[in-house]
Amino acid sequence: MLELRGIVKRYGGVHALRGVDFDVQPGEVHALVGENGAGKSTLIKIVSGAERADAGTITLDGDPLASASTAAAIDAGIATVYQEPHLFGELTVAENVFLGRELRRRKGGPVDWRAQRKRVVELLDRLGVDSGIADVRVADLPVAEQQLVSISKAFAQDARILILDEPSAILTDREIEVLFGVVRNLRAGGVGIIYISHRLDELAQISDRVTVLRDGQVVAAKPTSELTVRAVAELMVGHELALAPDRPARQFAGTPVLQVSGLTRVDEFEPFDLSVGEGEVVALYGLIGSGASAIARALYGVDPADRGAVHVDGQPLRLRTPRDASAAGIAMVPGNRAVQGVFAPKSIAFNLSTAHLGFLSKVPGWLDRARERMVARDLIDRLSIRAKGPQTRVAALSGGNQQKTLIARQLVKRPRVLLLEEPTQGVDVGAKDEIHRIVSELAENGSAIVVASSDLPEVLGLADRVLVVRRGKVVAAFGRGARQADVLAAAAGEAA
Amino acid sequence: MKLPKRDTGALEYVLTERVVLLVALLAVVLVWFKVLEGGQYLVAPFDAGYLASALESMVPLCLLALAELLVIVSGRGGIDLSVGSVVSLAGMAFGFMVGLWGWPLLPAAVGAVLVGGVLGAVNGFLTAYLRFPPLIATLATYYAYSSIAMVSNDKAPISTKPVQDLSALTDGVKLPLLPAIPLQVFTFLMPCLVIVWLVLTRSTYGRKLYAVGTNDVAATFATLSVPRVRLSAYVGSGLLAGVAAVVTVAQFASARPDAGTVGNGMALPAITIAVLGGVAIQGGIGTVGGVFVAALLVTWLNAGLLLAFEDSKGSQYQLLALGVVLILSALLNTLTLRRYGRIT
Amino acid sequence: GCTKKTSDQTPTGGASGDEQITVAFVPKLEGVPYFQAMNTGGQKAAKELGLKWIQKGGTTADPGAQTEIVKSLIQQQVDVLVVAPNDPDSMAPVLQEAKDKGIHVMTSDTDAPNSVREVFVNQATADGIGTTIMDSLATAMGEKGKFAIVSCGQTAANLNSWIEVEKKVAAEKYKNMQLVDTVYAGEDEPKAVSMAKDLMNAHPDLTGFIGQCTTSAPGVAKAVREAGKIGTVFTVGLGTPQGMKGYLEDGSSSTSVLWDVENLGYLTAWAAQKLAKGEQLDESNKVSDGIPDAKWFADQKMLLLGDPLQITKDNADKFNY
Amino acid sequence: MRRPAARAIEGQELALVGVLAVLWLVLGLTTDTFFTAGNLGAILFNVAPIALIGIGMTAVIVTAGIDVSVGSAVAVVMVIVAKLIHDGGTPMPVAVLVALGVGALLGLVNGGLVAYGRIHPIIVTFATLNIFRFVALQIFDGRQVTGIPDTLGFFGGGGEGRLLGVPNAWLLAVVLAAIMWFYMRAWPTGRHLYAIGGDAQAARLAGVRVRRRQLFAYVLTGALVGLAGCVFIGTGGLVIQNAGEGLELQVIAAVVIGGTSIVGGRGTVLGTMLGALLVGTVTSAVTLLGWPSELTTLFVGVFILVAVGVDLLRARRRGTL
Ligand SMILES: Nc1ncnc2c1ncn2[C@@H]1O[C@H](COP(=O)(O)OP(=O)(O)OP(=O)(O)O)[C@@H](O)[C@H]1O
Ligand SMILES: Nc1ncnc2c1ncn2[C@@H]1O[C@H](COP(=O)(O)OP(=O)(O)OP(=O)(O)O)[C@@H](O)[C@H]1O
Ligand SMILES: [Mg+2]
Ligand SMILES: [Mg+2]
Repeated sequence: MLELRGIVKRYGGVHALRGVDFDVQPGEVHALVGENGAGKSTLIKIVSGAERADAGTITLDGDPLASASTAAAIDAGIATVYQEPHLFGELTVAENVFLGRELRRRKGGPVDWRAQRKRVVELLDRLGVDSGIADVRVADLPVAEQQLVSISKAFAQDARILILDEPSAILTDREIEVLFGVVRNLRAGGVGIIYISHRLDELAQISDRVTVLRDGQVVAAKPTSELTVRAVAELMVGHELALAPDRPARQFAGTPVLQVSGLTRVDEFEPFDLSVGEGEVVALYGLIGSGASAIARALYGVDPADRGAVHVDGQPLRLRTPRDASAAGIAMVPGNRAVQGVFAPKSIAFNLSTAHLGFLSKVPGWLDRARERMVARDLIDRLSIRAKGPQTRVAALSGGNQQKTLIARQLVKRPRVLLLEEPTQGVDVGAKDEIHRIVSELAENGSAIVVASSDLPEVLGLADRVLVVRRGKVVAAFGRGARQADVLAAAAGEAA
Repeated sequence: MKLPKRDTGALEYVLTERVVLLVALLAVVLVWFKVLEGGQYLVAPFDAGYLASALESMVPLCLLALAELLVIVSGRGGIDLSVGSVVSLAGMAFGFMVGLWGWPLLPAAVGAVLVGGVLGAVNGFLTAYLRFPPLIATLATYYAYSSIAMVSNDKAPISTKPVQDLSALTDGVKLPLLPAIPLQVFTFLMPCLVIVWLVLTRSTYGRKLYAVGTNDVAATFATLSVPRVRLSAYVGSGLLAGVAAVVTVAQFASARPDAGTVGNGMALPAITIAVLGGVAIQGGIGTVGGVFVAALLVTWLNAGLLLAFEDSKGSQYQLLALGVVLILSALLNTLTLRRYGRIT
Repeated sequence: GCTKKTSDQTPTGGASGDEQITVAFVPKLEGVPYFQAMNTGGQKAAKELGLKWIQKGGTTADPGAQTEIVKSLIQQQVDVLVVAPNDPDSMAPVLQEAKDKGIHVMTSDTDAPNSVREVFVNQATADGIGTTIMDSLATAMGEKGKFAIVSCGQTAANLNSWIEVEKKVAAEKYKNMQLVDTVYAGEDEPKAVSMAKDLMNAHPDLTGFIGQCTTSAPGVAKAVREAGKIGTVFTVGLGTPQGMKGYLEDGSSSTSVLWDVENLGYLTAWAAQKLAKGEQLDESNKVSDGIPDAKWFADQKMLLLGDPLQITKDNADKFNY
Repeated sequence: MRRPAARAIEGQELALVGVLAVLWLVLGLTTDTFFTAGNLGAILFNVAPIALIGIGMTAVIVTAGIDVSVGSAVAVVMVIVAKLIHDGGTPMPVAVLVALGVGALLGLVNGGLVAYGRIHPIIVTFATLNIFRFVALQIFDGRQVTGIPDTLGFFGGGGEGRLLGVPNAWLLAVVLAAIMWFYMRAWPTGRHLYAIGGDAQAARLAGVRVRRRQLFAYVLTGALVGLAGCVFIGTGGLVIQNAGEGLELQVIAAVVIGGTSIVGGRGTVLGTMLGALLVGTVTSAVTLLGWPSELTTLFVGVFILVAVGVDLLRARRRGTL
């Protein structure tokens, strides 16, 4: 029903799409996968009218979809959930869901608040979300719930074509299950669905067809049944993947590098104890809103704990700001890359050195620019960040390379303790492996590492120990080689 | 993964490097007036001597545009509407110290600049620590400072003998091969330009300022003290306004309580020059070079327009020219960003 | 600027020989009828006396703009530069610069006493203006009652000097009159109106206003008219005849005190020519039919136009500004 | 943290009502003239133009825009309309239409450049602040307009401009504010203004006609500037070159005191009306109490800080900024 032919799109010098053909049929889930920067989001933005293609045609039921406006696409029955939630903090959930397509008391009349509210409650119930939030300001909601609001917004449109750009990136497995249920219902109702995800294991569960993009071109388009996860991954990166070798758990003795006891933050997590040894990787695994990230943030002094003691190498710390943490050798790679991480319009060198200005100056207060460039060049090589050089702007990098830049920032000066929050969120498989390799290397060189993640395979592959966090409490601990099912069950609250 | 290609054509260079564009514009303006002069369309020669003496009116404006550079770069809607009032109030303080209390020049000048710094610190505290939107905080202090300046000497200017003698600070200096350039260009403007340039491009503080202005959440995660950096941008703005106050008092041989707010005031032209110089309102972007060339451009364009008309039309066309240049350069920004995705 | 500026005239510069003398006048700001009238007078003198009169002013009344304009005139090498300074002391340095370039410097309308000016053309003395205004107001109010002054720029030196005289005269001569407040509306007519209304509300027994400048004089009259207090509240001010005409007619303004502004322009041009030619001024000068007796005070280097005029509804139409 | 968002009256508005009540009470007790029809009428009339433009400015600021050109725009409207009714004897309905049309046209220039030229609103309007002033000066052509008849007396501060003692200008502002308040609260396109201010990109993706709404906000402001121009001309008199200077800051002050967030996405017209009243009360109180008029701006500055500071405190307690 929807057909794209020869779509070309350039951003300045970047050739995001170079002649892509793509189509969706009614009652089909068509998955779109590819490395970071392959052009997936760009493609769907062109369908949804958010961007205009430089060349190519889009037809819906054989008629050209002419104007590149989001309003026109919505009118044509195309609903989109974008990668980043696009919501209005000052407006309520109900208003957000209907914004742009308000229900009215009569044609040309005022907004029908009551009818809107009723529909929203239905929708939220269907998605398994507490429908009490209908009148809450969106700014007061946690990110995951915001993402769900954003999804209900698309569902509210009763669209013929539904586009989901990485809806699962910040959802928990349980939320994803509910989402898939709703998607399957829609498919049964004849809706055509475009589904973008980096979680390749999801594809078999939900999709009927898979199109793989690489460098803005289609490299494969096949029924899901003819593909394996491994085959898709290899198509994405363009070479065969070596399986990550499983390594044995390491043993730790002596004083721990990081020692946490009784750490508490009201309403977020309860007294929390942890000790991490030299070279150890400990994962805090939890579903969204569990408090795992909140613990990491507290250890970095961003949202400081109310009570509790933290020691690094036996020294007690007072963690009120990230500066306190940094002074004690604690570094953090935050979870929200765009907001908390990068200085997008600035160069890689700028991004790397900003956290280490004291370290990179010969005369106090004055920057040693030669050294800065040298360090940047070195890290670009070591982490194989794909960029022309230290002066390349971070905005011009793909998501994965931006994430590597963020990690590189913490390698300028080797941290004693490294906190990572969702280190591979929205990162493609190739970059993911590289990031895991870098983290392991850091551990081997003696840093203590804490990973807060809701990506179960990542947690199990990376960590020496996994602490499962639920409702602000550690509910279970696993060693290396734990079974996925056990960990997930603990996190979801079924076991224990 | 494909690397973004960058075709480094001349057009892209001119458009994305704001200083280059402005220098080109400046050349156009100078050549244009030269041609007009040759065709005898000007009432007086548009020569080096005239351009040099026009620098006198550039000095305070350029100083205040530098002040705006600092606060706009600091981000989160950074702007300082109060600089004109700070000029008035710090100028009155200078007038009191020199003209009524008989302080020697140097301590008085330092004192006035410090008064500016304190007034800037109030703005900075309001915006950085109490998190007032800068437009609001500085609108409020614009009102408050101008009122205090007015009350300070019961509305009267201070122009006692010592204040009148200050105008020696702004005499023209004759250098070999050059026309007489107002002294304050060397004694006040150049040092400030160099210091601000060094601080912004070579110091770690400059890095912090650009980082905070670009993304303050990320700056917090990168262990920067965001409020302190912002506060100091406003202090810097106040200090520069204090310098502008000293220059203004000296130039006019009189400390006037409405020096920086009379007419359209000094803040609006200063912001205009900063923006023309490529300082981006959203923060994190802007250079000293751009601001300096923009100040030159506006000054010489204005000076030329005054010679293009025998009567008062010249000062009216200055308004038009400023508005049109501002809109054109902003349109050019939009186009450049759309086409090349960046601008400096 | 699309017309040739220099080709059709003799080159300006150096006032030697029989060359036409160029006089440039920089008003406080351009476009207000007051300075427009000065321009008319200056142009008239230019035609009759054979000199060239340039009037060039800024769009706002600020010393910075004035300085830039003075510089462009210095660059133009005019023979005589006449300034009506917005701030007397602020102009001193740039006037010095003009003198250094061999240009004769004068002031007119407002003086810059600490500057190098060689002549100040004064429309009337502060004593003359202040006393006339106060006398007119006293006559209108029957020499008793409360009154208020609505002035303009808070720092305007000549307005403030007139206010001083008015206060002195009121205290000495009109014991039954009481000044309740002096407020400053800036050069803003609507604000003068609203401040005058506020004053009437604050002092219900107020019966008189002085509008101290050409925007507040019509402002206070308008306030009285709008408040419906014509006949109970009397206003006197420094308004231009045509601007005040309507108010003079309906009685919301009793008298406007001014001087013949065109004559002031004429006298300024005349004096400038004398100065450029190096001729001495007499103690009393017959300048034209309209200015039979302009007094020269050599000690103050001041040339006085004469006594202020009282403009009423009967003579307002004699002036077309 | 989970609390219903939609409330009929915002906290800021309640706070302002409280502040106004206290202020009025104190003024009523300390002066015997505050609660007189004349005084209240004068305050309402004085704030009417600010309130009128403030209605549009609220919409503009809610969309995360700003318009600093309104002072110059009002000058353009005023000189055109003043010349029409003075020279051409244009009747009131036509004059009002012209005022609305000219104002809207100027708003269209601003809105067009913001929405379609994608230039930051503060830059656009800084530029047009200069350009509109230039246009006004060209139309003035060196002469201020004097002797304007009272064609627009309906809008003015005189007896003709009052209904049961209340100025028509204020009534007009109240009616328009009520309409706009309801529109921004209940109409989809009115809600879109908030969405645009919250996140213009997201609004676009949701199918909101972002550019059309932005254009609307600026054109509306322009049209209201036209009405404000009619109020300023009012009973006639004169229109001078600096008309409207500094008006933009007064309007913005009223809007932010009224609780509109300068970064967009939040604010109401009701708050703006209260903010304008507060500014008007403070201004007239200074005169009423006989304090030096140069203190007025100090108080306005302090009120801005207090009003916005209270709002900030509440926002912080609510945990969002
Ligand atoms: N607004 C933009 N300006 C410049 N370049 C852009 C812009 N948006 C995307 N790009 C570039 O276009 C290419 C494709 O980006 P796109 O966002 O479509 O990738 P993606 O496949 O969605 O990646 P991810 O998995 O990280 O979301 C990348 O190189 C990206 O840097
Ligand atoms: N802005 C907020 N105000 C109040 N409580 C909040 C806020 N944001 C989150 N919370 C609550 O704090 C707790 C921890 O939230 P947080 O988002 O840190 O969970 P997390 O699982 O660590 O994060 P993530 O899902 O991003 O990995 C949750 O109960 C959540 O509802
Ligand atoms: Mg994407
Ligand atoms: Mg988490």
